[in-house]
This record gives sequence, structure tokens and C-alpha cells, in this order.
Amino acid sequence: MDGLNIPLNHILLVSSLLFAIGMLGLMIRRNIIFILMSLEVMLNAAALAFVAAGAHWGQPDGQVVFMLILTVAAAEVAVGLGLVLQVQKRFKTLDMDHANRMQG
Amino acid sequence: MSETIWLIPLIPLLSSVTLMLFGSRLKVSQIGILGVASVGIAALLTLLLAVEFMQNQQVIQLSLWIWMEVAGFAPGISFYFDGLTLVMMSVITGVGFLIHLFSTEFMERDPSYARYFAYLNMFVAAMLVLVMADNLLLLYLGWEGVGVCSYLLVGFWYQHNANGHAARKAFIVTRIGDTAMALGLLLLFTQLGTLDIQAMVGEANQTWQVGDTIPLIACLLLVCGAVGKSAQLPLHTWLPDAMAGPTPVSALIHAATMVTAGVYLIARTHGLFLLAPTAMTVVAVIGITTSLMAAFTALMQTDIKRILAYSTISQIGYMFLALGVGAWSAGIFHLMTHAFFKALLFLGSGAIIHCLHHEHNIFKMGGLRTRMPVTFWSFMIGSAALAALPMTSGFFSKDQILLQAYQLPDIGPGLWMAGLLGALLTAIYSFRLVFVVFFGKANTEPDKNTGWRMAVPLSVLCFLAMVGGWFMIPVSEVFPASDGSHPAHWVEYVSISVPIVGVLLAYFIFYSGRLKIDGLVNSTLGKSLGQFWFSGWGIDWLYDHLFVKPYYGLANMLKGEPVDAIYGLIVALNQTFNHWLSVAQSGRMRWYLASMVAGLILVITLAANLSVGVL
Amino acid sequence: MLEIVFFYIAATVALVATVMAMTRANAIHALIYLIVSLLAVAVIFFLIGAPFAAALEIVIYAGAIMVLFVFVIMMLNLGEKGDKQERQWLQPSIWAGPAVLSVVLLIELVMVISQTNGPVSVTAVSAKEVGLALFGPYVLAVEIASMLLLAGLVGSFHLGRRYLERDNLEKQGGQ
Amino acid sequence: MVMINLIVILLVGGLLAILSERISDTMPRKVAMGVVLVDLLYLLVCLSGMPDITQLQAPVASDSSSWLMHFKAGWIPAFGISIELALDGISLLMVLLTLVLGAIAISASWTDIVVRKGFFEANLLWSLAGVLGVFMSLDLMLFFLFWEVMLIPMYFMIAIWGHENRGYAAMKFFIFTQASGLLMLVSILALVAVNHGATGTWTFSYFDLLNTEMAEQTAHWIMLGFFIAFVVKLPGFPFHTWLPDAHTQAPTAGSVILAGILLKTGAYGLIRFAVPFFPEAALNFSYPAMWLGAAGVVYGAVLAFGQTDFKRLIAYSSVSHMGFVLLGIYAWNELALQGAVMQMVAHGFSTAALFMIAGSLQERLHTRDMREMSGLWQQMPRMGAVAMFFVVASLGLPGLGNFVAEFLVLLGLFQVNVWITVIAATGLITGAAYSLLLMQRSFQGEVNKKWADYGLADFGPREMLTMGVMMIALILLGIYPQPVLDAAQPVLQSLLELTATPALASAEAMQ
Repeated sequence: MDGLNIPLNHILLVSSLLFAIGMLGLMIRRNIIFILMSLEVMLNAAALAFVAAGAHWGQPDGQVVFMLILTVAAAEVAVGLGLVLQVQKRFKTLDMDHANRMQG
Repeated sequence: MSETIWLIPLIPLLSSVTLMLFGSRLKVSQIGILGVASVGIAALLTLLLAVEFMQNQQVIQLSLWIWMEVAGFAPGISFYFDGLTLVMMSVITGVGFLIHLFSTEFMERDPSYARYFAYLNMFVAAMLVLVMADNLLLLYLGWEGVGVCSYLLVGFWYQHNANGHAARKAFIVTRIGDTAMALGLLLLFTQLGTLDIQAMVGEANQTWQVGDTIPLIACLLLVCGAVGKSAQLPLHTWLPDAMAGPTPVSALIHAATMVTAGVYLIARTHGLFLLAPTAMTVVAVIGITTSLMAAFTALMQTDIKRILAYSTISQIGYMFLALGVGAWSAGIFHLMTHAFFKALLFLGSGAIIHCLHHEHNIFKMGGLRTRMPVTFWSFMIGSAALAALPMTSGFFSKDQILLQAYQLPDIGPGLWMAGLLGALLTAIYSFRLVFVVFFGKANTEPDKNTGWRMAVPLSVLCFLAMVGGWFMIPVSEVFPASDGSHPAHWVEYVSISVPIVGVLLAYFIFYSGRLKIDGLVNSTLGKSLGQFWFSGWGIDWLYDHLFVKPYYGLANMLKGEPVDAIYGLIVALNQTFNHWLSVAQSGRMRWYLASMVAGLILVITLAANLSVGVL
Repeated sequence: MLEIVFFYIAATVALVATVMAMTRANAIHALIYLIVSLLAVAVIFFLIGAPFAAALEIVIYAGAIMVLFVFVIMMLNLGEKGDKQERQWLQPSIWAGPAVLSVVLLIELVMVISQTNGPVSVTAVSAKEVGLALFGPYVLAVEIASMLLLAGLVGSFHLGRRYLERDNLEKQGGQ
Repeated sequence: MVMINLIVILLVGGLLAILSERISDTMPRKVAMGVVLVDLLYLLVCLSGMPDITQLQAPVASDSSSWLMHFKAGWIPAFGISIELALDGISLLMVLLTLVLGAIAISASWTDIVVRKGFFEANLLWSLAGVLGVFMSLDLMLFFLFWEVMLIPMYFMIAIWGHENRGYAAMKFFIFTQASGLLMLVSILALVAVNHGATGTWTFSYFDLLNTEMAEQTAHWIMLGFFIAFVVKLPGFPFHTWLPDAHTQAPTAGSVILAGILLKTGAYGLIRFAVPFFPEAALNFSYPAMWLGAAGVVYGAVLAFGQTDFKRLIAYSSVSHMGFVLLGIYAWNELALQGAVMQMVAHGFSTAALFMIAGSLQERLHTRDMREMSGLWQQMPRMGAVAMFFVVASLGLPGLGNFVAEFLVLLGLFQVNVWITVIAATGLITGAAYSLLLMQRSFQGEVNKKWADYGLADFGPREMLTMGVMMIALILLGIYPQPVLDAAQPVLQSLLELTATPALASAEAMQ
């Protein structure tokens, strides 16, 4: 292990930045498509942190969790996009602020 | 015979149950026969029993079964029979039979004929249980039983709200006394460990000294019960209203039998009262006060039945006086004679009411002497006995009471004088009734006359009211003997002459008109006093404002369930919180996200502070 | 040394691409920036010795999932009007507050991360090792993931089918 | 095994009732009636082989073999939870009462349920099964389970088949009972935990938990938890407010079960658990409890007097009557306890009958408002006579069951405290006031023209039969209560011995 390797905290920094950007996107966008994209960014940031941690100790566990995150993301997107279609059909808009009635 | 005394109350009871279950399917004549015959058989059995008792003077104690047995508390369904019981049973079955017979004609047209006889028979059964009970709890059963029957019969014509009101009043007012009496029972059992009257009295004499507090309290509680049932001050207000029932009912229940139950109770437990002289004085004072109050009130009434009702209250006051001064047998004797002549008077008034289209006001009657001779003579004899004119039954009994009262040290002469005043008033109001109703101008024509079923009981009762004073009641074994001394002769002469004076006064005022009292009556004082007496000394008004209205008010105030308000407060609190929290629940995604991030920041700050120690 | 340089380049690309993706008005443009970002992250994975993860990132994330997005955007057919609307929504007044929150969070994260140090290892963790771990100690997680996928499958099928049915109904109603 | 069968018959019977609705509309009620009668018969047959309960030795509460029946099987051994059922005199009385009143309740709802009959009868049977379980369980976890089992069907009965304001009433009932049930659960767990701390074993068994040693404060608080849980059910003042609403809104059968049986579970719980578990704490608490009881007697009576709703009046009269039970239990001597048990039985019949009359009136007049009644005797003399009987029973006429109960309670109470007795005794007067008012406003008084051409049907044979059963029961209880007293006596004796710790003995000596 020489000092020329990539420092862990830099990777984590990147991960944090990605996460923060994703979160910002989540908060400022009103379009459901963008909200879903932001979610993907955040998930990806988390995955990056895991993989980095796994790499830090040279263990496969980080990548295992990455795969789990991948499944979650896939399932979430599948259902989320299905919902997008429904919302568009029902409310004729993708604006979350308009589709805020809990029932119906 | 002695083993079958339980048949006596059972037969009327069975008849009553039969009438209740199958009354609607029986013919009127069958109902009448069943109702009358059952009491008749009971009366016959009582007669047989009396004959047997006269021969061997044997006290019968019969236990049918143990009612309940808990931790040493084991009252039985058991009967006790002695001279006192015999007197009471004779009155109940004998007078009861006559009144039943009278009722068959009086109630003939009533659609609820069967119900009437069912109640009346049940009353007889309950009353018999009351007097035959060996222990106070069984007595209490009879006591409440007659109360319920009285309630049912007073409110017999339930279609009129006033009757229902009177019935409820009768029940609830007596219930107040009954509850006190129940407390007395509790006290007696707790202290003495039994409610069997004989054993209890024996135990009491061993446990307590004369003048102790506990027997005083126990006796006063029993007196409360007696006062309620016997319509004495301060619980007498129900009796005049109870006249709403059919007149034979008034005769049986509210004159001859049930209202004297209080007298019976005190006489039966006299062994306790002898331990509490103060209680006896209280009884005497209650008796005489009630007697006078009721006599004044009777003077002013215009409703024939109310006059008789107040007269009953007054006469029972005499009995209480007798009990209070220790003239036990005189009290019971007066109870018996009173049963005869008051039943007679009530039945007579029933006959009048029956024949005069249910007219109750005596000033709308008049001149009935010639048109209803049987009734007239019954009333004459009954009133004479009530006024205690010499040689009538009432004379003997009342005379005994007054003489024994006189002999009491300290307050004796005072009681005697008050008693004389009462006797004077009694003579005046009873003959006022006779003169107003039977003499003078006829105001209402009778539309029918009495049939034999009314005439026979009246005649028999006439006979009894005349000669009842010569009967010897077999209670010498029951009560301690009086000392047998006699007061001075002038006392006796005065006692005899006072009622005669009263009758003469009534004659001059209400018949010949030689004594003008219009000026007196119409004066301001006379008017207000008359009004005061008429209203029964305003006691009803007082109770109404003191108890009844506040209770209604309380019930109305609480009706909405104030306790629920506490739980309502919890609900309101929850709703407030809900309101606050639901403001945050705006449904706007970005707001949720922002608050989530804020929360995240908070959590990380905390977590970092706590575990890592950074920040 | 080379790895470090590559890492910083990839990181920069990822960050810039993500920012671009978050701020585009046009959904397709945003999506393409997002794919770039994902690819850059895949490069980082590769650099820190996780080639299997990098492959999956490209195949599934950048490939499958993003294609889903593309399909849906095509179905929605947002067009020019949607872009205008998006631009209108991206006012500073709207994003200022959230931006502050995000920055605060970021600062916190950075401060926590700064406590850690040490490099990552360059020895690659092979796909075989990952597979052994997956079907060894993590077998339960695999089961759960499979169930999740099944649920996602059923859910999206259900939602999508109702979408189509409704469509058909409306068409019938229209006729 | 008999006890398990008793419960299972009812549970299965409920399912049969639901299924039988497919055969015909009138089938469920017949099935339900049949099931309850079979259950009752089964119990009686099984009892006939048993030793005479009145001759039975006093059951030692800590020795299960001295009980009439005892059954134990493992359930969750890890926590010491088992299926433990047992039957002694009091349980037997309550079980018999439950089954008899169950049959009566089914008869009461013979015609007035029109929708989802099968489900209704099923709920009724399930509730009965829960009640049986409550009366027989000796494992506290099982007890709690049955406690819930009996309440939930009752909630449905009120919420689905109730009257106009059923939603509110059902929710109130549910919240009160659930809150108290939770309190009970917490108390049970606390007791078990304390026992675990003392002995090191986890057990929910009644016998093991008796004589658990604990600090005075702990005992006090846990006892209070049990007390409130049971008193809400009883219901005692001031936790009674769910009852008038629930009773008023419940369908007739629901009211009958609720008043006749469910209230008794509270009293049973107090006698069986709340006092024996914490004899000293209960003794220390007996005065507040008795004052609550006396307050309930008076308060219930006054409120009953103010009501205009027929069922509401009866409901408040229940509050008043159950006050006597509370008094009887906390006077805790044999007389008063016998009175309390007696009151549980007698009140079961008298109030059930009054609710049934109320139900019949509602069915005929479509109102419960007494201001619109009056003079109904004219058209329905049989119903009037029956009502009169139960009204005088409920005001405590000697010769009927309620009197025996009230008198014994007062007698026992008098030995403990005179003034509470005096206050409770005023309940006799106020009881007469509201009872007679009920009679006056509905059956007596001027005949209301409104109903003249309604063609009101008097009680028919089915109703008279049902009422006759209850009347005979009350008369028997009134003039020969000894069998009931004998059945309860050994149990009460053993409970009294159990609680006669030195501290209590000295307290009694001070009396």
C-alpha cells in the first residue's frame, strides 16, 4: 500500500457530493421523471460509497451491497415509471404539486 | 291445623297467579268466585286456627325451608303464630273476605276485573306473610310485597296520569321508610346475629341495657319503616293521594290492613322498644302529633275519600300513641276495631260513589238518608264508632288508649289532653260528613242502589263495628301486662263526654245551622288557617320544594352525563394535536423532502455528537 | 499515479454531468447527462478494484434502467411545452432554500468523512469472490432481492396493464 | 377437554351459522339457537357425572386438582404460557348464566335482524365463546386473548346492526374496552415480570402468580391497573360512560349479552384476579373502591331518573346495580361477596329481560323515546305485565333475586362501613323512583292515540317463553337462592382464606 493510491475519503467526498446534488434535484424538481432521476443519482452515490468501503478493506461485501442497491433501483424504477404513466393519464400533468391528493 | 298454616297465605297467592296467567280466558263470574273463594277459604282456615288456639293457647312455629344461608345469616321461610298473629290474620282474612265480596259488585263493569282480583289476592297473601313471618327478613318480604300491591292497586286505573303519580308517590314515600327499616335490619343482625324475632328480642335483652344507644338507633330505624307504611308524620303524604285507587282497595289496604302494618311491626318488636324508652316517647309524640294534624286537615276536606284518608292517618296516630305509652294491647285492639269501622266507612263511601256516578265531593251529595238506607246506617254506625261514642267498638279501644296515656308519668296528661282534642275533632269531622252527605237537600240522584254483594259486607261490618268492642283479643301472652291501675273517675267521664260534645257541635253547625261559623270561616285568619289545614299543613308543598323538585333538577342537570365531559376533553385534546400535526401533512412532496432532509441533518448531527464526537 | 489522475478526471466528469442532469429542462438531455455520470462512476468502480461492479453499472444502470426512462419519456411525449414549463419551475426562489439545506448536509457529511483516512486497495475483488459472498453469507439478501424484483415486476405489470385498459376504455368511449 | 369443547362448539357454530345463511334466510338463527342449546346440554351432561358442587371441598386456589374441572396443555412454553382452563363454583355459575342468556339473546334477536343474519349470529356465538373463555381461563395470557375475543364481535354487533348513532357508540365502546384491555395487558406483563424477578421463571399461570412477593408500591400500581381494567368493564363510576351509548345503540341481542354477561366479566375479574393477587394492596384500596361503588349506585340511579330514552334508562340502572357488585367485592367478606355473585346472576336476568322488552318496543314503535309512548298496557297487556315484573325485580322487591343480592351486599358492607352502607341504601329509594318512572312513562299513563291504529302486537308464545324462563329464574333466585350460594360458597371461602394474610387479619381485628 503506497501513498499513491486513491484516498478513501476523496471517493467518499465524491459520493457525498453526488448525494447532495441528487437530493437537491429531488427537492427542486416538480416533474416526476426528474424526481426519479434524482433518486437514481442518490442511490448511485450510496452504491459508490459502499463499493469504496468494500475496496478499502479488499472485501467483496461492498459489491454485494452494490448489487442489492441495483435491484432496489431497478424495482423502484419499474414501479415508479409505471406510476408516472398512471399519473400522466389521470392528472394530465407530471407536476407532483398537482397530484397531491392522498385519495383517488 | 298447626302444620298447615302455610296454606293460608298460599291459597290467595295461587289464586292470584292463576288470575294473572289465565285471567283473560276466564268469565267474569269465574274470576269473582276464584278471587273471593280463595280469601274465603283462607278466612275459614283462620277461623279453624282461632278455635284451636282458643282451646290450647299454643304458639306455633313452623319453618318451611331456609331462605338463604350465608356465613351464619340464615333467615328461614318460617312462620310464627301467636295471639297477635291471630288478631292480624283474622282482620286480614275476615275483613279482606268482606271487601273482596264487596268488590265483585263494585268492579263488575271494569274491563280489568281479573287483574284487579289478581292484585287484591296477592295483597292478601303478602299481608299474611307479613304478619305470620317469624323473622324480620320474611316480614320485610311481606312488607315490600304489600307495598308493591298497594302501588299496583292505587295505580289500577293507569290511564290517568294522576293515578300513576299517586301510586308512585305511595311507593316511593313508603320506600324511604322501608330503606331506613332495612338499615335497622342490618344493624340488628350485625349486633345480634339473628333476625328471628323471638331469638333476637331474647338476645337483645341479654346484650343491652335499657337506655342504650344501639337499641335506640335500631328502634328509631324500625320506627322510620313503620312511619312510612302507616302514613305517620313525616311520611304520611302518600296516603291521601293513594285514594286514587278503587274504593274497596282503600278500604282494605289504606284503612284496614296495610297501613296498620307499622303498628304491627312495633307491637311485634316491643321487646326491643322496651329497651329504648326514648324511642317509645318518639313513637308517642309522632302518634299524637300526626293524629291532631290529620284531624284538623280532615275537618277541611271536601272529598269524601280524603276525609276518610286523613281520618285513618289520625286513628293510626292513636295507635302509635298507644304503642308509645306501652299500651300494646290497647293499640292492637284499636287496630282491630279501626279495621272494622274504617272498612265499613270506606265501603259505605264506595257504595255512595258507585251509586252517584263516581262523585267524590260531599257538598254535591246530600239527602241520601232515605234513598240509600243501608249505606246511611253503615255510615251512622261507622261514624259513631270512629267518633268513639259510648258502646261502639271505637269507644272501648280509644278509651283504653287515652286512659293509659294519662297514666304515663310526666308527659302523660299532656298526651291525654291532646288525645281528647283529637277525639273532639274526630267527632266533629265524622259527623260533619254524615250530616252533609245524608241529610239536607239532595244534590245528585243515585242511579242505582246497592246489590246484595255490597249490602252483606256492609251489614256484617256494621255488626262488627257495633260489637267489636266486646271482643277479647288473645294477646295477653304476647305483651307484658299493664299494672292494672286506673286513673281517677273524672278522667274517664271526661273521655266519654268529649266525643258527645263533638257530635253535638257538628249537629248544630252542619245540620240545624244554629251555630253560625261563617263569620269565623270567612275572616282573614279563618281563611288562611282553613287553607293551611286543607292543604294538609302544607307538607306536600314543602316536600315538593325540598326534595322532589331538587331531585328532578339534579336529574335534569346531570342528564347530559357530565363525566363524559372528561372523556370529551381527551377527545378534544387529541383533535387539537391532530390539527397541529395535519398542518405538516400538506401533501406536497417537496415539503416532505425538505423536512426529511432537515430531519436527516438533525439525526446526523446528533449521531455524530453522540458516537463519533465530531462536529 | 495514473489511477489517481484518472480518478479525479472521472470524478469531475461524474459531478459535472450530474449537475447538468439535474438542471436540464429537457428530459432526454438530462437523461443523457445522467448516463454520462453513471459511466463516470463505473470508471471509478473500475479504478478502485471493483471491475464486476463497474460492468454491472454499465450494463444495468446505464443500459437497462436508463433505457426504461427513455421509453417512458417517449411514451409521455412531453415535447417543447414541457421544456418551457420546466424552465419556469427552475427559478432561484424555488431552489435557494433546498440548496441551503443540501449544502448544510454536504458540509456535515464532509466533516464526518474527513475523519476517515487511508487509501483503497488496488487489488481487484473478482466476480468470483462476489459470487461466493452472494450465495454464501448473503443468500438471504439474495432471496429478499429476488422477492423485491418479483414485486417490482408484478407492480409494474399491474400499473401498466391498467394504463392500457383505461386507454382502451377511453377509446371505446370516444367512439 | 370438556371446557375446550364448550368453546370450540361455539366457535364452529359461528362458522356454521354463516354458512347456513346460504341454505335459507331463517337458518342462521336456528343454527345459533341449536348450537347454544347443544353447548348447554353438553355442559349439563358432563356435570351430571361430576361430584355435587355443593358437597365439594373448598377448592384450594393454589391446588388445581381440587377444582371441579382442570385442563392444562402447553402453548408457548418459552414464556410459560399454557392453555389452562379450570372450572369452579363461580365459573360454573357464570358459564351457565352465559349459555342461558346466550340462548335468550338469540331468541331476543329472532326477528329484528334483517341484514347479514349469518354473520350476526356468528358474532354473537363468538362473543359467547370469548366470554366462556374468560370465565374459565386460568392462564393470564389466555385470559387476555379471550378478553379480546369477546369484545371484537361485540364491536361488530354494535357497529353493523346498531341503531341510528351506532358508529359513535361502537367506537366509544371499542376505545374504552381496548384502552382498558391494554392496561390489563400491561398489568399482566408487569405482574409476570415481577414474578420472574422473584422466582426466576416465566409463568402466566394463575396458581403460580398467586402469592407473588412484591414491594407494596409495586403491588399497588399493578393492582390499580387490574382494577381500572376491570372496573371499566363492570362498569364502575367514573368509567361507565361508554355503557349508556353502547347499550342504547346495540341491537337487542347485543344489549342482552352486553348487560347480562359482558359486564359480569369485569366483576369476575375483580373477584378472581384483582383482589387475590394483591390482597394487601386491595385492602388498602378498598375504601376508595367502595366509595366509587357507592357513587356508582347513586349516580347511576339519578341519571337513570333523568333519561327519556327507554334503553338509556336501563343502561344507567345497570351502572347503579353494578355499583352494588363493586361494593360487595371490596367489602370482601362472605356475605358481601355472596351478594355480589348473586347480583351478577340476578342482574343478568332482570336487565336482559328489560333490554329485551326495550327491543320489542323498538321493533314495534320504531322509537325508544318514552315521551312518545304512554299507555301501552292497553294494547299490550302481556308485555306490560312482564315489564312490571322485571321493573319490580330491578327495584329490589323481596322474593326476587335482586333483593337477595342487594340485601346480602348491604349486610356484608354494613359490617365494614356503616356510612357507605347508608349511601348505598339510598339506591333502593332512587332505584324505585326510576324504575317506576320507566313503567309510568311507557306502559301506564294516558293512552297515546298515536299507537291506537298501529295494531301493536302483544308478546307472542316465543317471547313469553323466553320471558317465562327468566321470570322463573328470578323467582327461584329470590325465594331459594341456596343452590347459587352453595355453588359459590367454597370458592369464596378459599379466596377469603387466601387473602387472610396476617396484615389483613390484624386489620380485621381492628374493625
